[in-house]
Amino acid sequence: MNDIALWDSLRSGAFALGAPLFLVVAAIVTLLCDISSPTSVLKRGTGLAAFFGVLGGAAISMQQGSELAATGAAQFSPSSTSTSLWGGGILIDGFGTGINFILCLAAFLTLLMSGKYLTERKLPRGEFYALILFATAGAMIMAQSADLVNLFVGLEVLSVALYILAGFARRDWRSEESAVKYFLLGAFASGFLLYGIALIYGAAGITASHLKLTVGHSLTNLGMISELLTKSASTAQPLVTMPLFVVGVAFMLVGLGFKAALAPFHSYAPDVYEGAPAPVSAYMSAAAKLGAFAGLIRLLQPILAQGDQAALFRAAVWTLALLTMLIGNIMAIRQTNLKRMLAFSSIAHAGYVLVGVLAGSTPGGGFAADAIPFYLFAYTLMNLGAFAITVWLGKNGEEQVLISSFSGLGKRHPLAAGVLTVFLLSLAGIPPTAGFLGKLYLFVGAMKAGFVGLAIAGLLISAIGLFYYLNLVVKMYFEDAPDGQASEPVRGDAKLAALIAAIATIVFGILPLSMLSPKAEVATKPTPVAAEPGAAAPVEPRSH
Amino acid sequence: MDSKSFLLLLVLIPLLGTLLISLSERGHAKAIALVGSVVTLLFSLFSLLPSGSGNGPFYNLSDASWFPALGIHLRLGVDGVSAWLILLTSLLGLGALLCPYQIPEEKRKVYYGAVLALIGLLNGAFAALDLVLFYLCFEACLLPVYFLIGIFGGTRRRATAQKFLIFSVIGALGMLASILGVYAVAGTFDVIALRQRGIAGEAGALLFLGFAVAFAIKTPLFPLHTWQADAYAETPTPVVALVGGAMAKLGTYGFYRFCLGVFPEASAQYGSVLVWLAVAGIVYAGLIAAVQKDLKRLMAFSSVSHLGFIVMGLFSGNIQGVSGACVQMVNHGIIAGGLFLLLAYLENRRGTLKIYGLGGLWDQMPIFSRIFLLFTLASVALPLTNGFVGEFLTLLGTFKLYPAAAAVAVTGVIWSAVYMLGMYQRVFYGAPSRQVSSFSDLSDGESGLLAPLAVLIFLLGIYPAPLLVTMNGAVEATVGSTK
Amino acid sequence: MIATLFDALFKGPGLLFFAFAFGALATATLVVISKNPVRAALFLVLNLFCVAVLYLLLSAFFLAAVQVIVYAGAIMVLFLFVIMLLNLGTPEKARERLKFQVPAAVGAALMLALIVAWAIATSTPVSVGPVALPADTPASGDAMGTPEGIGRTLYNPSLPWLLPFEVTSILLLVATVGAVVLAKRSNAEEVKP
Amino acid sequence: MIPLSWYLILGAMLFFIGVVGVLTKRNPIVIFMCIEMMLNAVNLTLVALGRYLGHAGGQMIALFAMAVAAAEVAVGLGILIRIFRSRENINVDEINVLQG
Amino acid sequence: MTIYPLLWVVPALPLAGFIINALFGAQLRKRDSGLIATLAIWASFFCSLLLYSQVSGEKTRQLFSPALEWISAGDLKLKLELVCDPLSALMLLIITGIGALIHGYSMGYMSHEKNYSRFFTYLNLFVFFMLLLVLGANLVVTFIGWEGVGLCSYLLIGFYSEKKSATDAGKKAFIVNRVGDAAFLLALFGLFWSFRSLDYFGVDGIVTRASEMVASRNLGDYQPLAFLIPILLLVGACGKSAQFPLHVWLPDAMEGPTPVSALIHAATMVTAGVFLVSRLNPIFLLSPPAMTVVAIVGLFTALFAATIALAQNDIKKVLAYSTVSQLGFMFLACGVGAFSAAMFHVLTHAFFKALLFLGSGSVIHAMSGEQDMRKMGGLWKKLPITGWTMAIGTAAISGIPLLAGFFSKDEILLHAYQGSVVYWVVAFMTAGMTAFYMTRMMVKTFFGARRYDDHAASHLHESPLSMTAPLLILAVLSVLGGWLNAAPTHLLDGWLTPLKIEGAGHAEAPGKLTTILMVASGALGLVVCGLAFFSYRNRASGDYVSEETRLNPAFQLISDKWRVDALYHAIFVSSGGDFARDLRDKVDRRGIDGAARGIPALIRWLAERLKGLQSGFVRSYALTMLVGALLVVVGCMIGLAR
Repeated sequence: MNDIALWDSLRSGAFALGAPLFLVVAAIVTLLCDISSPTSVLKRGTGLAAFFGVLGGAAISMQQGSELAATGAAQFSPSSTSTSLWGGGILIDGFGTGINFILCLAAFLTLLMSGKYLTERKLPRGEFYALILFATAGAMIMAQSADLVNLFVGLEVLSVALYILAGFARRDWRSEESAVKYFLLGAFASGFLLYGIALIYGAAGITASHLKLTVGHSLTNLGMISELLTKSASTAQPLVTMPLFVVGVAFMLVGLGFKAALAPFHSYAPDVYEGAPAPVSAYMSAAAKLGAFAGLIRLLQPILAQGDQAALFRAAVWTLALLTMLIGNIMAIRQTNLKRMLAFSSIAHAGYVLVGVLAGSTPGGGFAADAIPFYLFAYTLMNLGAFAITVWLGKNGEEQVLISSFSGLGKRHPLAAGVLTVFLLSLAGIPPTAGFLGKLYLFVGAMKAGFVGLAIAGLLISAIGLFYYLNLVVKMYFEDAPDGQASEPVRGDAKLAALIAAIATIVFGILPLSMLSPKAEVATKPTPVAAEPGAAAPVEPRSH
Repeated sequence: MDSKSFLLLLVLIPLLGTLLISLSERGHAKAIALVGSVVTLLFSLFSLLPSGSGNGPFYNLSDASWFPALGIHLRLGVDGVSAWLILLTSLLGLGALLCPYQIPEEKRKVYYGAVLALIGLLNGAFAALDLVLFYLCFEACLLPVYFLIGIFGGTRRRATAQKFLIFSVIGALGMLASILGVYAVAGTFDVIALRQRGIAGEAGALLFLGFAVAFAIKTPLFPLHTWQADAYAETPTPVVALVGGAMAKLGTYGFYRFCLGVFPEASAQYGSVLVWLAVAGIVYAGLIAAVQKDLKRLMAFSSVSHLGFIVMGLFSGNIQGVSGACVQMVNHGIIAGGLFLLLAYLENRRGTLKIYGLGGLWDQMPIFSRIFLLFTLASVALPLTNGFVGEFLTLLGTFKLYPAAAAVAVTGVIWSAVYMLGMYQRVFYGAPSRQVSSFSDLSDGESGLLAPLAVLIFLLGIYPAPLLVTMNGAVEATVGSTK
Repeated sequence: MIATLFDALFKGPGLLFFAFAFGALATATLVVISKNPVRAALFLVLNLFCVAVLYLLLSAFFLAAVQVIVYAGAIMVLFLFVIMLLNLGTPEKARERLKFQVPAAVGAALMLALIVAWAIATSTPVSVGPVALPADTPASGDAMGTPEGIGRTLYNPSLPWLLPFEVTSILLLVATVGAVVLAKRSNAEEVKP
Repeated sequence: MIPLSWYLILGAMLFFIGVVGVLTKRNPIVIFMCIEMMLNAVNLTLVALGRYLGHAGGQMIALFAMAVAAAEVAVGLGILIRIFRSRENINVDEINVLQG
Repeated sequence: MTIYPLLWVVPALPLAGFIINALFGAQLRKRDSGLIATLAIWASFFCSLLLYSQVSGEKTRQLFSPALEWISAGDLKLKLELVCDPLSALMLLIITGIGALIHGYSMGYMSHEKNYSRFFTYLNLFVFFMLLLVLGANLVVTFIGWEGVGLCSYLLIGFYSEKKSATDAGKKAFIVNRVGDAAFLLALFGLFWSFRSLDYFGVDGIVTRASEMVASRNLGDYQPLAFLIPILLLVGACGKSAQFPLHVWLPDAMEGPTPVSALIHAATMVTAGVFLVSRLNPIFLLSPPAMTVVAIVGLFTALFAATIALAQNDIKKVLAYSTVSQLGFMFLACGVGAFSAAMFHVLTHAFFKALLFLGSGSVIHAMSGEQDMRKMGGLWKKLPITGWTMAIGTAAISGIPLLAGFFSKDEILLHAYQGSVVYWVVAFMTAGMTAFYMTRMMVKTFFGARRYDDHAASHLHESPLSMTAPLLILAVLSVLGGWLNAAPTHLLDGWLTPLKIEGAGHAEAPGKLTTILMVASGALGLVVCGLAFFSYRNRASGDYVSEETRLNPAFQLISDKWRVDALYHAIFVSSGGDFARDLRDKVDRRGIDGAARGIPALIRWLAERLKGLQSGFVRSYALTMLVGALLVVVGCMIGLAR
């Protein structure tokens, strides 16, 4: 390979990974600024660099997305990696850029809500910002990876950063406990994930040697696996039913399911979210899920494409989705701590997304696949927004987390109560909010892909959500405030974050002109809505 | 008038009014609400006039793509039935806003804003010709009522608000599931297209079920009615005029528009179940109404009973039954709305609506008593009042296919006499108690507010043709598809 | 059959495999059952050695070296250091509070192990042929495991391994930052009450 | 030649011994060591597979796994030091303020 | 078909009176308000006379009003349309004629009431609805009137709104009537779906087509409903006409002012049932078993009510049960196919029963509201006009020969005999009882010793002319009314010809039998009246029965109205109320609402159970994960094995 070719290859690779790369650079700059002397100008650049990084990442994601949309080259399929970036290990498609954008949004809101909070608690800002940026970059690599190895290392960057962030609060026993739990269980789950990758690697290799197939440089490349799955489908030992492969995928489900907080791998989430500083919990609940679901859908899509042979995987994911929705919703009911409640609620939402992932990975589920980014977008807004409220209303270095302390908030802080109500309604899926549209989108997709029962079950189970979301609304508006709780909240930046999220939640609920949807439309060109069999001819209402 | 803009105005004007109220000062809340409501009423009068583009029984159609990825449109239009319901909503909404009621100063904005929003959302639900748009309005309607209950209700307001919401949203989610299913099957949310296409077979039956449950809760249909009496009891009485008069019609209207319109086969097949549930409700609620101790609760059960006639008629499977039901939707709205406004007047004077302790109002408040008697008689479906037309037609229609059900339902005329006249006797006859003797009769303004409704009771009772004729096309198109 | 078994056991590296496989299993078990953390750490070092030898048998020379130097050497020393630092070296005394934890853990793990073993047994043919590699493969066969083979494979931009390598470097940077945040600040904290 | 499956089964056994260790030990450091053992077992599996398939991927992944393990150790030990620095108790079962 | 707009004028006049009084009654002077109402009815009466002359000719037997489109849905086309044929013309005359007299009477009777104009408002409204009822050209218009008179009856019975017993009675009347109305509606639906029309006449009319069926004996599709529909109609008629078992409201209805009792509960409204049966007589004739049921219900009610009347002490109650009993006679006549005889009795009954009620009203008016006959006696001298006219009325109802009641009752007995001897025997006995209790009432009120106190005596006076004039007119009618359909001419029968349908009636009775029966009933009336009069006249005390008799269970039974009211109260009011309360408390609140509340409770319970999974122990979480992994893997393996 000559130098020019090498340079081209690296350049296109860098372009493909533009967003994470930008974030990493920004993170390093942030760290450098931070270690400069407190009096220097550079010190002040700490936050600036971080925000610049996040916004730049978002801009790059958008730019990439619109470029893809313009060329129509966006393909949501790891198997058709036309450009072999990073040895085929990286994909650049509408889905990935979409997730990247949402990740930037999550990071942005997190940074916004944490500024004053960190200062108040005397926590190191520079490291915090840098770690958020690093974690975001890791999740972005997961979202863009077409190779299980990249998925794994991306996940580890994300996880390790989150372990640190969970224990970030000094002198806070809860934060430390949260970090220990997250770390021990996370590492345990990583073990399963890695073992799953190893088994898949072996199964793929064995199948390839049977088929006498010239393999690529990586056997864990999802395109490679997809090819092997297809080519072996009609042989005596199809890869998809090969026990080694099945166990491997199952272990990967455990590992990724842990990150996405799917039941029964969810147990850590409530404890960790409760103990970690609120901005971290907020970030975790969005970013870890975003990465994990991106990984899940990338992993499952080639497998579930195998039709009937993949029925067992479909059944497994189906069960996990149902269980997750149930456990998340049921357990949330008895919570008295808002962060903990939100943790269970985020578990429930993970269940809904998994319904979408299942549907989106199934052939003919393009619609659901498009719904996932939108849903995650809405979820990020409303969940981060709700966490931001706890930061906004907290004082003396604390967060306001006890549900009972929200009594009479409607009178004390009408704005905060109104904003939180928006988030809660959105989380409950009540119109006119982005949460409602997202749920609609997602479950339409599930139905279209044939998961009627699961979609109905999901909708009915989500009714349980009303109990706990609206319990809070009731507290805020229908109950009187406890005495002596009338100090004005001071954390203006968290307020700003909450307001931005709330406005976006409403706007995207009423005017869903998101950058995500037009692109999603392009991505689903092969399965347009109107081409559905049995669809009625579009009616021209003006014809009389 | 540009038809494209004008139905949307019926939704947007009240909602913008709400927004304005939330941003403006307390003192202006009522004025803004009244202006918004009056303008809405004026516009809603136009909804009866077929103008703009039409399609089948629908007219005043407008269409704008809203969420292209999902094929959701801002698709509005009315037929003979929904046009009347919009008019009814706007009328009762204005009535509720005008009705004098004790509202704490600091809660004015919430009150007027919520009522105005409710008007807009109800109008939206009645005018929506897109499933998602309908669902949006249908479910969003809950929120103003929820807050009105929770903020203005009595001691049991929290539990009641929760119960109201849980019932409604569970139903709504069932419907949402069905809406998604419809989209999966038919690939569109367009109601007109769906009506032309129809959804049959097992899928149709399942999807029908989802819709039916939602509407059964909303209506409410026995045995899913238990939220209603509580909710009415805790909602400010003038608002109950709007809620009981117009919002309850969302359920029956939903049956009419979606169950009958989109699932003709399932409606015919499972209609008997709904007919029998409705009939059971007529008798059951009639009996329970007779032993209520609170006037509002009594009226709530009376509503269950009366709405039973509507549901029964809708699923009777013939034109008489369905048009009777549609007529009754409007007529019951007028009667119930009037009765609740009357109760609000009484509550203003007395503070509570417990029956115990009342009596002798006949001589104490002659005008009030006379007007109340008129509405009571309309409620017991006396011929030449508007209450008769619908009940007669629904029973007549039902008798054809389900004579046994009609035979049971017809006892409803007995039960309504039992509870309404029993109530009337206890409240108005006898010697005035000491408490009662301080009550003043209705002021001119108060009786003036009821005058339009009272006139309508006679007018539509003696000459129901305006209703029947305008609804005829819509009903025939709906029943025609059932056959 | 028996001849194959015999060959496998005693010819070539067979004997070594068994010896060190047994060693690995035994030391692993000892890690789990020993009550003293220090001892457990030492057994883990032994375990890592055994596995390193198996790497050698598999011609993964570079990895074997890394295993010994980095893993057994650096990392395990770190472990021991922390154990000593925090004075965690005392044996576990506290009563098991979770009643069914041990039997459940052993049972579940055993079942999973059996299933995985079954999956391995049914999926892996007795002789696995090497896969057909693309033409530009930098190293193959035994050369793969040498430092040169590793280097040529790892640092090749057209191969998929460069990116994870770079990401790993970020990971290590994150870990460094983390260690600094976690450890350094905790000292400062002690100074301030 | 040793059959591939023997290596794989050895790896599986080591992995699940590690799992049992994670679940039964109460000293968090030891638990962490058991996790390392699990990763080590996976590495063995990877290397064996790579060798028998004549494919470089196995060793590559194992290499990354080691790096990841090292990073985890750095962070993990940091966290453990933080939480146990001031505490006599070294039982992981005591870390359960957060529950329910 | 003749269109005749005047038809609308007849009901419109009372309606106009109603509207004027309703809107301006409070402002009008008492006299004016009564006058307007009365004049409206008189005007209506003269219009009715005109109508009568129009339909009494040979050529035109039916006049139709212009129709107003009312309700149309599908093939249902309901019109507000009136028809006048001899049957309705007869009713018209009764209603407007007697109505006008009673309006005049009321002007005197109600002169002391504060709600004077309201009374006339109601009364006019009642006449309006009653006219609609009899003039309706289809069942629905009849039904409008039917319900409307029920409403007016409710309002008028409860006219003294502060009196609980009055409002109770009004409510009871309305509800019991509603039971009948429900049955009426069902019959109406059945007829509509059978005949696809609700008109009486015209080519597709119910009556027209049913008559054809009677003639051709071919029922076609209608066969399955042929029995049910007349029975339902009968139930409806029973409600309005107070026939057993729906008779309970009428005696209570005496709580209303006496003119109301005279007009509504004696002369007009209660005969609506008989009118309905007569109007729809082909429907009844199509089902002989139904006819039998009608006859038996009528017969039983006649006897049953007569027994009760024997033991009543309230003057109006006696008259009320008498009314029920006489209505029973009418139904008996209908049941044996003698519809014109029934209508004849309606006519004569209207004369003498209105007379009796008005007379009793005059007595009550004179006694300042006292209704208990035990506190009267010896009034003959004080109230001569009232006494004489009431005596004529009593004689008429008792069947004293040559008076109105004699002819009509005799005709019914004759037809009953032709139907079955049993009918005749029972009816004959009942006629005897009628004579007995009516005479008893007369004697207790007007003869014997004076039993009222001095306070009452001081107010005692003969009623003013406005009240006595109607009495005198009605007395004349009670005397002469019978000749309208007396034996040789049978004017009324001839006039009501459409009520006789070919092949359905009985063979003309042999002259000898007619004579024998006539003599028998005449003799019965004379003998019983004489016996009662002479045995009671000289009793000094107010008690006409001995203490012994009073304690006799049989006597107590009839005095307690056979305890039917008590039974109904126990079943429908007490047990029904308990049932409804149980339904409210146990089924609705605990059952259905409980189930609705149960779901959240269940979820909460589940959450509490699942709490154990969230123990906070790292190792438990790890175990959960491991078990989860195991389940996923095992699940996959099971999937593989399949």
